[in-house]
Amino acid sequence: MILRLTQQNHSIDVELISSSPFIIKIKEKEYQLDIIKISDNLYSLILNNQSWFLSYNEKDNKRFISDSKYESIIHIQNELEIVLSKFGFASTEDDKIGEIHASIPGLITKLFVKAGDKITKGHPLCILEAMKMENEINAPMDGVIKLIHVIEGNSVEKGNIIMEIE
Amino acid sequence: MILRLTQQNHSIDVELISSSPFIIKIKEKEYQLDIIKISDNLYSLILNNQSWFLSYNEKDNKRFISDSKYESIIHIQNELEIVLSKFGFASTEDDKIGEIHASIPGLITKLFVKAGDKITKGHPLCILEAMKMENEINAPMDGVIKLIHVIEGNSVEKGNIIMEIE
Amino acid sequence: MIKKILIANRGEIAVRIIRTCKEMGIKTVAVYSDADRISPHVLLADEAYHIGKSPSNKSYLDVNKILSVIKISGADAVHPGYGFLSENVEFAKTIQKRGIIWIGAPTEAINTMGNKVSARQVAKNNSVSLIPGTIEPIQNPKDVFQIAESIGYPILVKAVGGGGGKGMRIVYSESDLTQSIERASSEAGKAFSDSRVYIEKYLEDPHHIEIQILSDTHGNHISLGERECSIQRRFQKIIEETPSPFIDDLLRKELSESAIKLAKACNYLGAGTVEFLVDKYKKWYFLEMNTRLQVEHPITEIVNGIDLVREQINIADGKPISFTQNDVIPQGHAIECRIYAEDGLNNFQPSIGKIVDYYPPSGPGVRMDEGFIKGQEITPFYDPMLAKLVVWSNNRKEAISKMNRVLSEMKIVGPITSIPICREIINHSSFNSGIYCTHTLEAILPELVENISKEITPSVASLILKKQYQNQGKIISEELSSTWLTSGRKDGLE
Amino acid sequence: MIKKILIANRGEIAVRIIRTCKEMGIKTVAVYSDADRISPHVLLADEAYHIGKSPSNKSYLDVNKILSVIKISGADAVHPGYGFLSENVEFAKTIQKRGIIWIGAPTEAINTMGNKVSARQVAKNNSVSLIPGTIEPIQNPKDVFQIAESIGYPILVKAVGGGGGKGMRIVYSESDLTQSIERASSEAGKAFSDSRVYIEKYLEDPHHIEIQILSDTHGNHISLGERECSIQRRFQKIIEETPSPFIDDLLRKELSESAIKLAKACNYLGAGTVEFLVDKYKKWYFLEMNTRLQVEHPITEIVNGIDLVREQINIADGKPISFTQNDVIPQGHAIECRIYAEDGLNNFQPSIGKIVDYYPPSGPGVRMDEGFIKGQEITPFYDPMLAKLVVWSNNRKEAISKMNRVLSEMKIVGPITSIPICREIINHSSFNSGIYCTHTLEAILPELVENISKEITPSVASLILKKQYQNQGKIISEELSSTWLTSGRKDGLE
Repeated sequence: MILRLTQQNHSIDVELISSSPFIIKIKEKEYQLDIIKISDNLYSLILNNQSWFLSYNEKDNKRFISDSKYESIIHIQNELEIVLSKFGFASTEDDKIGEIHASIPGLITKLFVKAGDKITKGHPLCILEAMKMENEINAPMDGVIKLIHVIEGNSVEKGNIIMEIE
Repeated sequence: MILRLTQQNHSIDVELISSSPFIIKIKEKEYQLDIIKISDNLYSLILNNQSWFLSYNEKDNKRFISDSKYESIIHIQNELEIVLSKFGFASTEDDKIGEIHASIPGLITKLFVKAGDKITKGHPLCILEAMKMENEINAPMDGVIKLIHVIEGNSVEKGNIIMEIE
Repeated sequence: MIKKILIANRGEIAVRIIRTCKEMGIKTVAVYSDADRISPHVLLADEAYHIGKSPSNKSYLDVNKILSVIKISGADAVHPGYGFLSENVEFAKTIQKRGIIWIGAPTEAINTMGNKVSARQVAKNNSVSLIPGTIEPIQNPKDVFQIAESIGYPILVKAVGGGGGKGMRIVYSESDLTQSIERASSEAGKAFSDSRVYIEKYLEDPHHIEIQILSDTHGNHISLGERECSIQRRFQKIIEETPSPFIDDLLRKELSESAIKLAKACNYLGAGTVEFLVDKYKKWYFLEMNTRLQVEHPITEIVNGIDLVREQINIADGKPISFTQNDVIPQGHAIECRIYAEDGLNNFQPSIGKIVDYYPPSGPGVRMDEGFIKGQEITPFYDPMLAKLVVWSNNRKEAISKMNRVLSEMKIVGPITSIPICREIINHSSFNSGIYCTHTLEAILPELVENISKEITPSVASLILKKQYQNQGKIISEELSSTWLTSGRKDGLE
Repeated sequence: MIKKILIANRGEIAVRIIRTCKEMGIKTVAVYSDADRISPHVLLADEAYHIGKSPSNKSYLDVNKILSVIKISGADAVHPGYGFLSENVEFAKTIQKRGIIWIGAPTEAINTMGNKVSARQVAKNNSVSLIPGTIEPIQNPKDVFQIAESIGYPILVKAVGGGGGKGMRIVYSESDLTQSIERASSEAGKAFSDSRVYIEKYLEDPHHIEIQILSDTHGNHISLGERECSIQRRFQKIIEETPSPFIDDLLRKELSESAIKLAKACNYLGAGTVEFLVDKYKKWYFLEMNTRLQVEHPITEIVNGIDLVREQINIADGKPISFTQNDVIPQGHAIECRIYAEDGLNNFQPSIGKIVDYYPPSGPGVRMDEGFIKGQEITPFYDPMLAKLVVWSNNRKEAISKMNRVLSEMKIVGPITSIPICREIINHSSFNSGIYCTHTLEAILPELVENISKEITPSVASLILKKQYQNQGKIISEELSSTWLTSGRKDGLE
């Protein structure tokens, strides 16, 4: 089993050599780790007598792992995806360019654009109100508003598509 | 469903009237409770707007429930056991009189008696060593040592029978 | 004598008030919305009453429901905490008419100081310096163009009834003025039921410094020293400390004296906070007065060894403050990090979800004021603050080291939290040197985000690999095997 | 400069030391047995080395294994905590010969004061009063009959190398003397590798009062005031407080001066504790000196605003104590409850098992020093102390109320703990009035046990009924339904 782990612009490939004892390989180097689950999402790892107390969380298709120094936010590609990316195919998990999604459940309190409007990057599109704050959503790109999926007063779930730009 | 709950010398019978909403009856009085599980062993109960934050634990056939005022240690009898006790039959869960059990895992470091010894209540029987302390176990009653199940140096699990007195 | 207090609030501040009540032998009544059935304030109070649906205007802001709980529960006093009804004059008047004690500021003081325009008038009358700007709310956005021009851009648009960054906008040029006023006005209307806004000068490298005061019915007005609150994102405080590394004894004295002057001028009672902006030249201006308990009050409590909620309750009960101005000799250094359910790497976007695991901070010099419990769902209905983490140490250097230690130990799994970004701020040279202002966080944020995740360590990689392997149905035993049981039995227990 | 410390200990004290090291920027090395793979000291240290099986003589007392970890890890100092190797002179000498810094007392001082017989000799030479008894260890049990007779029964049999109630027996009559000496001697042999015991007078209503001292290489010897440790079960402390409600300023001064006299006499260095017994007539006697950090040190830290471990490390590094005797002005009142895995209702029998749930104590004035984590198995191999809960408040009355509040909030589910019994002690009139001695707990214990569980409330009954109903396979949804989601959607998010 091989996975490609990406954090910001940094990627590594990691291979499972053995599951018991737990041995992995990164950049031709093997590591044997002692991994113990403590409770629901807390883990203790010991690697060459270095102790790591980690919390693990999966959220929005990312893995959040905290140790005492860093917070790592990791995106995973499996073997198939690694092969596909070699041939220039993008990961299927990425959002389609031009789709504006709700980043948090909330209420659309204001729309600044209508279908057909020509906009430039940074142009305000709508107000998404959540946790008592008015969040202005701005255009991520230049383009034309293709379709608006909501009207003012609609509530949206996280991830719902609000509008499309092309 | 009726249970008899006993704590020290105090007993009550409690009857389940409905499971949803959760209604119980104690001494002809009905109570409707809002019971919510918070995590593994923590519960929130609201009864007539009184709020109870309880921890629940089963250990050694007893139920330990803590609220902000009391620690309750409850022994349960079910319907069959209630009926039996009416006819004078003791609960089957009680220890047999005269059996000396290990109250904690440990090591028998010393025996003060041998089979056939006549003893009086309070007479030292053996030393059970655990958590770095030597715990002297004394006779709970007058009697004669019938059988000893261990020799010096034996380790015992919690609940193991150490010896019998008659 | 107050015997039973209804806490008209939720989250960490409700818990914090309940705790002091318990220590004073006072019964507590919690109110809760649908979303808050297992919130700690419900668990820890003696009584708990459901008051409606999750949106706060259907529960925590619903005055009639809270009035009826006061009646049913027999509470003889109300503590409003901060936010929600804490500065609602009508509510305060209504309960007081019914003979219920209001553990808050006098309604006249809330009216005068809660409204920024009249507050500025009081400051002016008492020769406390003010930031240049409109003292009256804006009637017509067109009228302000000339004033804005005379003050000079950038300017700030601020809500008359506001606080906490809501209804606030920076305007960098004339072309944005109209739209910013409209936006701020609309936000203010929703947040404070008062859509009026005003404008003022935006200062150079300003520090947000506030003075905690206490006033009682015996004519005592005491200053408890300052709090440095300049680490802010989106106008919301994230880290506070006392003493401020920026101000000196002279300035401290001036600010304290001004704060007490204002408290006297408005016949203040209870706990209040006078906020100032101090520019890089140590020129200072009155900003506003918060006529209630403040989020960041614990750092003042710790350095002074007092309990502000206890003082509030005693003052409301007609008792004098339990100490004098001469007793106020702050000791050591305290820092507070607000633990928000927010993604500091992603422009502080709120994050929701269940608290699935929690390793609490503890040890010497640590105070945690939590508003959550493991198992609880964090919802989008309320303020995203989960907890306040406060440390105390003998001096600033040690306090920073301690905060760093605690942030690195504690874990909250579920929503994304501000723990990592707090850790980065605490370790950044600006914070370490003590040279920072209200613009600092925004300026260093890209650097902090960059710092947060630099490498993928073998430990992180292996944990992900293991979890993925298991997700494919390949089970590896994760739990600790009870080796001690076997080895223990083998070797005896000696 | 110390750069990396090996902590030759486990549990809460190892965690407590690691925390200060982190705050000082010093790397930490943990050692662990089979049973302690996920103990917090392993989780929080930078490095962790497995040193053997669970029984402590196969791990934490195994000098050779610890020496090899010192070598492999490159640690330049060792902190032994309390217990285990903390008073092991051979170990201390060995590491110092290898150039490793020993963060503990000088070996000569351990030899002199750790041995009760020579300690009593030092006290005698310095005119510090002693409890009547044998100053030499008992060679032959028969020899002591006459001494015991002359002192008068009851007498105490105590271990020469002992502490913490191990190897200690009260003897009420001549007929029990021989057997008690044998038992104490055997226990002492196992606990301290020194089976010698001695006898002394058993005092009337005695108080166990101890003085915390600090001594550095610059000739400074400082007293940090007293701790009242008279609430004990089976000779083990369970609740401590400072200041003592029993002693007055004059006595406090006398005890402090005597403690410093003894520290000087044995050329002491580092943190140490001089224990005294004070009888009901306020007549006091030197009991023993503990040449190490003491379990109950946090209450001294809190009232003085200092970190004793930091001072220990700095002293070992050759630095002076960071304050002077004149700076020592204790503030307010601190109480510590030791949270043991013991059944207070059942003669303090140890209880083992997994920590299945945990609601931590928190809020203002609370310090928790935990040695466990949720999910961890509590084993029979080590001391049953899980954590130390410490509160601070302005005065004794408020501190008691606070301890009461915190004990009623926190929950540890799994092993049976001393939380309920601590709550009962704190609320008992003897503790409340401050009139108690080392015999008090034993005397009031039946009453406390009686008080603990008086009634079966409907809430307790219903929870049991529900769990039983579920055990029969009838499932009732226990989790909170996400009503906020549906109601929230319906009503909008305003």
